[in-house]
Amino acid sequence: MSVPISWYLLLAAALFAIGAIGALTRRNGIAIFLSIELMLNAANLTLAAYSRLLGDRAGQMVVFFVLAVAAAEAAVGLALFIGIFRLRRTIDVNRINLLRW
Amino acid sequence: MDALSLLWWIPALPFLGAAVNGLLVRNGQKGLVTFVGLAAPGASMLLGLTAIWQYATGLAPEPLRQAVYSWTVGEMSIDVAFRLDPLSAVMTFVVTVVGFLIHVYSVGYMGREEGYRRYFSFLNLFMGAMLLLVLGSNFLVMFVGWEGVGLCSYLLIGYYFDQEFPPEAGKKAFVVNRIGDFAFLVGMLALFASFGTLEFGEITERVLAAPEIAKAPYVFGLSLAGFVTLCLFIGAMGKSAQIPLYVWLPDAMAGPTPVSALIHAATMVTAGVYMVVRTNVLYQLAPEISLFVAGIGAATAIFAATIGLAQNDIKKVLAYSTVSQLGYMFLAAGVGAYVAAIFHLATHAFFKALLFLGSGSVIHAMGGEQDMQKMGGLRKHLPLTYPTYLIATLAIAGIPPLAGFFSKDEILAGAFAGHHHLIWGVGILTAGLTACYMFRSVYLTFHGSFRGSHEQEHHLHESPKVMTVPLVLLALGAVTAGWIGIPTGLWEMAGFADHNVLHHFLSPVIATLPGVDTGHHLSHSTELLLMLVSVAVALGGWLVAKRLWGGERGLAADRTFAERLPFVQRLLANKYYVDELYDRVIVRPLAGLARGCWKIVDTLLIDGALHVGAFVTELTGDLGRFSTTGNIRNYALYFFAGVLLLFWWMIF
Amino acid sequence: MELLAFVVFGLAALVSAIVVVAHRSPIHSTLSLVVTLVSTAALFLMLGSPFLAALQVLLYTGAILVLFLFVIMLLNVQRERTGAAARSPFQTWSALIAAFVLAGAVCRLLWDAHGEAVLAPLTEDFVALRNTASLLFRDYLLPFEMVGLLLLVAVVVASWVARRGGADSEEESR
Amino acid sequence: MSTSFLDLLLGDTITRFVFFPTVAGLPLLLMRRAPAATVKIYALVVSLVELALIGLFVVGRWGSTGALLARDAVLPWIDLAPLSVVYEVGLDGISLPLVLLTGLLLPIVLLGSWNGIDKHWGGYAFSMLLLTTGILGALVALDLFVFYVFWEVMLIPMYLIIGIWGAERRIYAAVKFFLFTMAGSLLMLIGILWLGWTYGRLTGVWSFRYEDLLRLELPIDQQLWLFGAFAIAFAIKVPMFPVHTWLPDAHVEAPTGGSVILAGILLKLGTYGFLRFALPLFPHAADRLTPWLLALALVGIVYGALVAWVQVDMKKLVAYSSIAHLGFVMLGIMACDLVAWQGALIQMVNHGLSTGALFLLVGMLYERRHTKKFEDFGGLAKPMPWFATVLVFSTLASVGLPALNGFVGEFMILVGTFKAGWRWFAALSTVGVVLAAIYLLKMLQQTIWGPITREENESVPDLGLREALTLAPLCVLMLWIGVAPKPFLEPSRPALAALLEDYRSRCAEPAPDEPLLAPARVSAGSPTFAAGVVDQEAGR
Amino acid sequence: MSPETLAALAKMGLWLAFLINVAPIMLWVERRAPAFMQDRLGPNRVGPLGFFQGIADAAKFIFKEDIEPATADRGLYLLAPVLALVPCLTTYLVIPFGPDIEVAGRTMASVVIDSDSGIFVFLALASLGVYSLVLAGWASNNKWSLIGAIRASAQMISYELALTLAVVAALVPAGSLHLGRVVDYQIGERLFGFLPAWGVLVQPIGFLVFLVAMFAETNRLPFDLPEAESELVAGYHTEYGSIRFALFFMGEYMAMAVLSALAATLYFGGWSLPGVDLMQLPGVLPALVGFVILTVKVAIFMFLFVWVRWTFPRFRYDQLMRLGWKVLLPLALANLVYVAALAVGGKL
Repeated sequence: MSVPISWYLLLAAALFAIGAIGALTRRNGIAIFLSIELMLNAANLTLAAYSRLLGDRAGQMVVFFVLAVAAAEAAVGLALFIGIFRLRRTIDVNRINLLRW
Repeated sequence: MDALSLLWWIPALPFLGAAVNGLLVRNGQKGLVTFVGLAAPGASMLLGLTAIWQYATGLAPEPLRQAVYSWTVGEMSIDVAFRLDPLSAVMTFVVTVVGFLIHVYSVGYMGREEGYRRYFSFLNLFMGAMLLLVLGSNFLVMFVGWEGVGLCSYLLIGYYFDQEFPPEAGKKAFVVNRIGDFAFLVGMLALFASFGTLEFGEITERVLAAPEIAKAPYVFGLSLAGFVTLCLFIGAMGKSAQIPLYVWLPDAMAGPTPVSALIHAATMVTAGVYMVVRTNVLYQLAPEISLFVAGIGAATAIFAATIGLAQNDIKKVLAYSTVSQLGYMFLAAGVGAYVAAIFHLATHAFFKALLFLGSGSVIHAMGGEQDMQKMGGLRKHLPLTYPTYLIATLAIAGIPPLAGFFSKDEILAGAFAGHHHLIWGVGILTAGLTACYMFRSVYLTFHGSFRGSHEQEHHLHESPKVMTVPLVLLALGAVTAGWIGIPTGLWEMAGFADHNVLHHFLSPVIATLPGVDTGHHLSHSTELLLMLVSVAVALGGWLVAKRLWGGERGLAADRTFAERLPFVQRLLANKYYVDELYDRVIVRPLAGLARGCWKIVDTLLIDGALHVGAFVTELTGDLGRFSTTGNIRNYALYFFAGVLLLFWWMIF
Repeated sequence: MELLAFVVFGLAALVSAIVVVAHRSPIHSTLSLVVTLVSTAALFLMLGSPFLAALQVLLYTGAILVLFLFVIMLLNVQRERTGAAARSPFQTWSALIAAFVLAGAVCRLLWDAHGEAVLAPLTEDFVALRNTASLLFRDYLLPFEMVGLLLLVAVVVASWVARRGGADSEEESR
Repeated sequence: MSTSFLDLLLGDTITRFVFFPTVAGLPLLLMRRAPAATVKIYALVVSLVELALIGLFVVGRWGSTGALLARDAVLPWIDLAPLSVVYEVGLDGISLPLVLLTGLLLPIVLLGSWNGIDKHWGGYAFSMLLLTTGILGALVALDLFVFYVFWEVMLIPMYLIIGIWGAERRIYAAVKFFLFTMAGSLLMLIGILWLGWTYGRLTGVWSFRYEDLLRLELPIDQQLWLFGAFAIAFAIKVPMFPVHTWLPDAHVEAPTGGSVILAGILLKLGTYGFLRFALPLFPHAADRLTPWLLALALVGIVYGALVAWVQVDMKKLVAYSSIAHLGFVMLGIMACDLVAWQGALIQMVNHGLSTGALFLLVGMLYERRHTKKFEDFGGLAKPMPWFATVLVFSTLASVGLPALNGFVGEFMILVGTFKAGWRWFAALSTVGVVLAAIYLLKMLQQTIWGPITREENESVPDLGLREALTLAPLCVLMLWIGVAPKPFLEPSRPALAALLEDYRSRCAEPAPDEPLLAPARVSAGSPTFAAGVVDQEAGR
Repeated sequence: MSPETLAALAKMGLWLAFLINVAPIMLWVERRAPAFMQDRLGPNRVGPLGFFQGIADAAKFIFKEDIEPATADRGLYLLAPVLALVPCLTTYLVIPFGPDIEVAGRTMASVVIDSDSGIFVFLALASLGVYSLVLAGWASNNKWSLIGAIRASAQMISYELALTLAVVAALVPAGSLHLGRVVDYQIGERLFGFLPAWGVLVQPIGFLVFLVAMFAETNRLPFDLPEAESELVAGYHTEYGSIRFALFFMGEYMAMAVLSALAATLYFGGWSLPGVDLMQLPGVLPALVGFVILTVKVAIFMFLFVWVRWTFPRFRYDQLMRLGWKVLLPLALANLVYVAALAVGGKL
């Protein structure tokens, strides 16, 4: 039995919302990062699903690029966390408010 | 030698001398300095005398105008031009002769000064500027000279710049003069705007051709002539130290004494008189202003004379005497006796210069002491200075047949003839006062016994030749200068042809306007009576002085006066507190206003508004700053909220 | 069969996603994310994109998340503290509400748009790796190269930012 | 054959001397390790070459044509239909004196900064050279867009000069300067764009060319707004009364060279702007607002003088005196009389010379004593006779003593103003003459006269050879202009006369209700750049 | 069950039978070979030449007491050894072991997953191998373990790049991600007309990079930093014992075997031998013979592993990283460029 396309999309939306909640509520920088990855992933899923629905592989291409960008982002982001950790001995975002007014 | 085509060299030579001394010669080369410093005005004097001779003997067209070059272009085309006519000839004569003599005197007087070179440079510069003033063919050149002499006055008053007071006095002189200059400038503007030219000749011609233009109402209910003459007279007030702008002149005595003689007695201060006479055609068209001039002159004359009575500084006495005499000249010009004004100017130049140089000699002998209270009995020590000083005193007091008598008498006659009896009265009173305070100075200085320290007494000595020779020459002038203007009445009464040389010589420059009453027609008997009255008053003044200060009396009269009328004495000694008045009424409020402008308008209002603006900006930023919690999660929330809004907007 | 697979992987993805967000230990979160990603990879496979599926596992789980783990262990990140001071109820609740609103709105929209629509069967053409490859290296060559450049830059930047010692970091630490 | 910018840059053109300083100054930025003397000499040589370039260019064309001296070939710059901006520069009698003054002051400023600037000399010199390009460009621009660009180019180097090489509160002063000027120039930019747009609406093609925009006949309300925008921009630069407060701060904090250029030339751009742009472009508005601007000028004269009087800082005194002097210039410009305009133009130059000299002297004193406060001076004429001489000389020129340059300008301005019917303004502004004497003599009084009150002042060294060389040309010019101003007045007369004639004739006609495009008038369409003058092609 | 499923199960069975035995055999080899090298006996009591020593050890592992550290993260602690087996028990699925064969009238590939993205899948699954190490190290809550885990993750990610790039280069001549095609290419082509077009001959540099990266990926000496006994006791598996340790042990050897199989496939003609045409054989024989050939090649690699282990000393950590990033990666890239140039130039 085939699965309706909207199920994929709804699943993606749910994942996105979960990711969003995580990104907004977690204090651990890396956890926030993970949540963002989750959101990206949800978006990827949506793209793949529409790609499938429309029979157009352009969506897959976008997913590919999202993955690549995610890799870059992870590299830079984690490097930043290492740097911040060296500086502040924590990556709790509540306590690395370096740009606080 | 055709001196007339070399006219412009007359002012140029002293300028050259000033430049050479100022820029090329070094401090140590005293001989060279002396040579240049004397050669320049000397050559200028020779040139000037030659030119005057050639002019007076009719070798030149009259009046002579020599344009050197064009100063500006276009609508306002003004030439740098010189003019030789009777008036400027008289002035040139006075300036060059008296000036040269004072230069010579200075060699002795200033011989040991450190700033010898500077002094001569400035003095030459002054000569140049003064000659520019008197020889200028238009108001612009005259104004250049006018300001130039002001500058030299400033520099020379402040010659002893390393002391506190002299530069201060120089500044005061310059600033007060500037106040007058401002009016002068406005007058010039009005003239130029109305006539399109600043040439004396052209203006006179046009006014004579169409007096109604000058009489037309201009501003403040004044006619054009009225406005212009008022402005010019205010200028003259500044330069010639008339009430209310006379305050700088007594202070100007801070300069070296020859400077006082040359600038603040003989020449520069008379520039105002010269200008009034120069523009007599306009004054004649503005009788109300003329009367004003006469009134100011009379008031200044008596006012200064009263102050002079109570001064103890010998130079101060002479300074107030100068103010007083200048008042006399304006009195003359105001009542229409222009020739008398110039006459008095010329004679005054000689005897006042002589007085100053004499006092300089005294000061020289006293080692710099100027206080008459410390002098006395000097005639023994200064055998040449005393007689010359006495001659000058007699001259200024109006004792015939010395110079002052004739000129002063002509002024008083003019006032009386113009039915200005009150002014005549003031004049005659002033004459008495003049004789009184001048003889007071003579008695206090030369008579009685010496009141100074022993050291001073020990050093008392007559001045060197280089100083005394000019004194003698000037004394000669003080005696004889009046003879060129022996009144027509006297000649006639004596049955001679009218040999009032000056009168005839100057008459071309005194405009005769139709409908303006210039009739100074006194009967010979009245004239004689007036003469006798004035001589009597002068002698009276002398006698009073002799009674009070003569012989060994010394300062007793002053002390008595101070005890009897302490208030009046203080008032006179403090010059009626005018300086203090000006300070309180004008200077301080103005400074307060300035400070207010700075601190309140600039700093508080304008910058304050600016800073308020900046503060509001900063405050906004400060408030907005709190949104940057530095907490990434908050930013994420804002971001997310934004996404939601965007989402909302896109969908609905 | 497909439905079963979807339910299995979808549920796995959801549950693990919740664990990612909810678990206090970053290690567990990361590992849960591995599960989510692998499940998603499976869903990619079902959506006819083995390429993406493989890439997802290779890149995400094989590289990125290992990097995460590496960093977590390197920094020895502990469980989040739970103290009153650390809590920010406003942030939490508004996040929750916003997320739910968003999810609800999106779900509603998607459902309205597609409903029970069923997909056309997969074609060989769509799945073929060769076609994907030609698309990537022909039509999307420029973006591909740009991404390559981006990664290079990212590597350089990352190594610069995380390097030990430098003059700048000393400055910052002051 | 079309001319390229490079052709202009290399040929015997205006463009060459406009851009030469910046191009030649670029190596200065690279000479960071070079010995200081090398850098200084190089910069000085560049400035002298620049002076020679300007001189040769002007001498080659002196009097050859009536109103216009030269104009470079017009180059298209931004060509995005319907927008069209051209690069067009020309030199005429109005800009000529200021161009020459700029060329003259540049080497003087560099020489005057020889020891006073103790850090990044190369950068300082480059800023000066870049500033020169901006100034010259703004002076010769014949396209309003180009003008605006150069106008802004002036801003940044000056900002840096104050902000980097200034005194203690330099940042405050630099920011104040920047904000004031920027605020004004943005208004002007809007005005320029509006003009270009209006022109585009009437013809279909936007244009910012001066000649084109002069043909615009705008309704009075638009004119008032636009004139306001331009006038505020220029008034800030001048600076006129209520917007002047940046100037004292900028001057006090700026290094000597910065002050000299700022007072000497930068301020003149404001008055130049009035004369060149604000009045000819919006004659009716200018005519209507004349009394107000005259009043502001008058207030500036008196106010600047009064405030200068009570200053305790020598440099601030000179700065406030600038406000008063520029007030005279504004008075002359707004009087709209040929004599007044000539006077205003020569007064701009005069002020550049005398105030430039004063700032240099203050700077020299500051180098020796590290203070500018009056209370620290007094009696300096004794140890420094030459310094005192030059100071007195410059001060007198500034006071407006006849036979020195200041008088010429003031007198002509006053005569023109009086003649044009603004008697009261002229009469009252002479108060400024009196006050000038008061505050400037106060300055002399407190610095060089009187007894020496501080021990340090006993042995202050007198002017050195370099300093004398810096001041000598200024003094010579001050005297020359004062004694014989005619050669300095002559070149600008035809240009000013044409401008005035055009202005008057346009004022005589009522303003239209709708924007109109007047036909290009032979003499009036571009008053100063009269037809019949052949473009000076890039020399090839 | 469908025939496809049956066939797949059969093929997986074949592989599993091989892989299960790798560990005990290697246990023996790892003892006998060094003993031989060091001129001593080694284990020789259990069975002929001590051959059953491996089985004995296995039994010992199974029956030993299962110890858990009290502070361990229990779930992960238990999960880690299991994960160790996941990559090696999945990656073999895409390695071909013989030519296509005909069974019951159907053509069947001698590979479990006959996919276009074969190597892709291999790499994807192999990349998961690091998790077991990392989790083991973390979950043990022991600093030696943790450091080992950190080292493992960094090391494996670093060398995965070089490995992948070498693999990509190796795929270029065949122009396919399907490993079967790669083998086909090596059989079908000849270099200079007589040499088999084995990868090792076409791109020796690539092979070298692959070989080194393979050692690093499997944490074998000289790259066994994660378990460096002289520094970290036993690295990530310090806290593991009995069957759990055995699982790590097995996983390591299986990974070695699978990677060796991949190396053989990419660079040494896979299941083929030059001059031997397996297609001549009937039935399923080509696949079986091919499997044997592959096994032999794997065995040679395995011996190489042992050989190297006892020959080279351990790298220092910074040397390891430098080697990976500054030597291998550029080499791999250069190799890729070189191969790509060959391909573009039509020389392949």
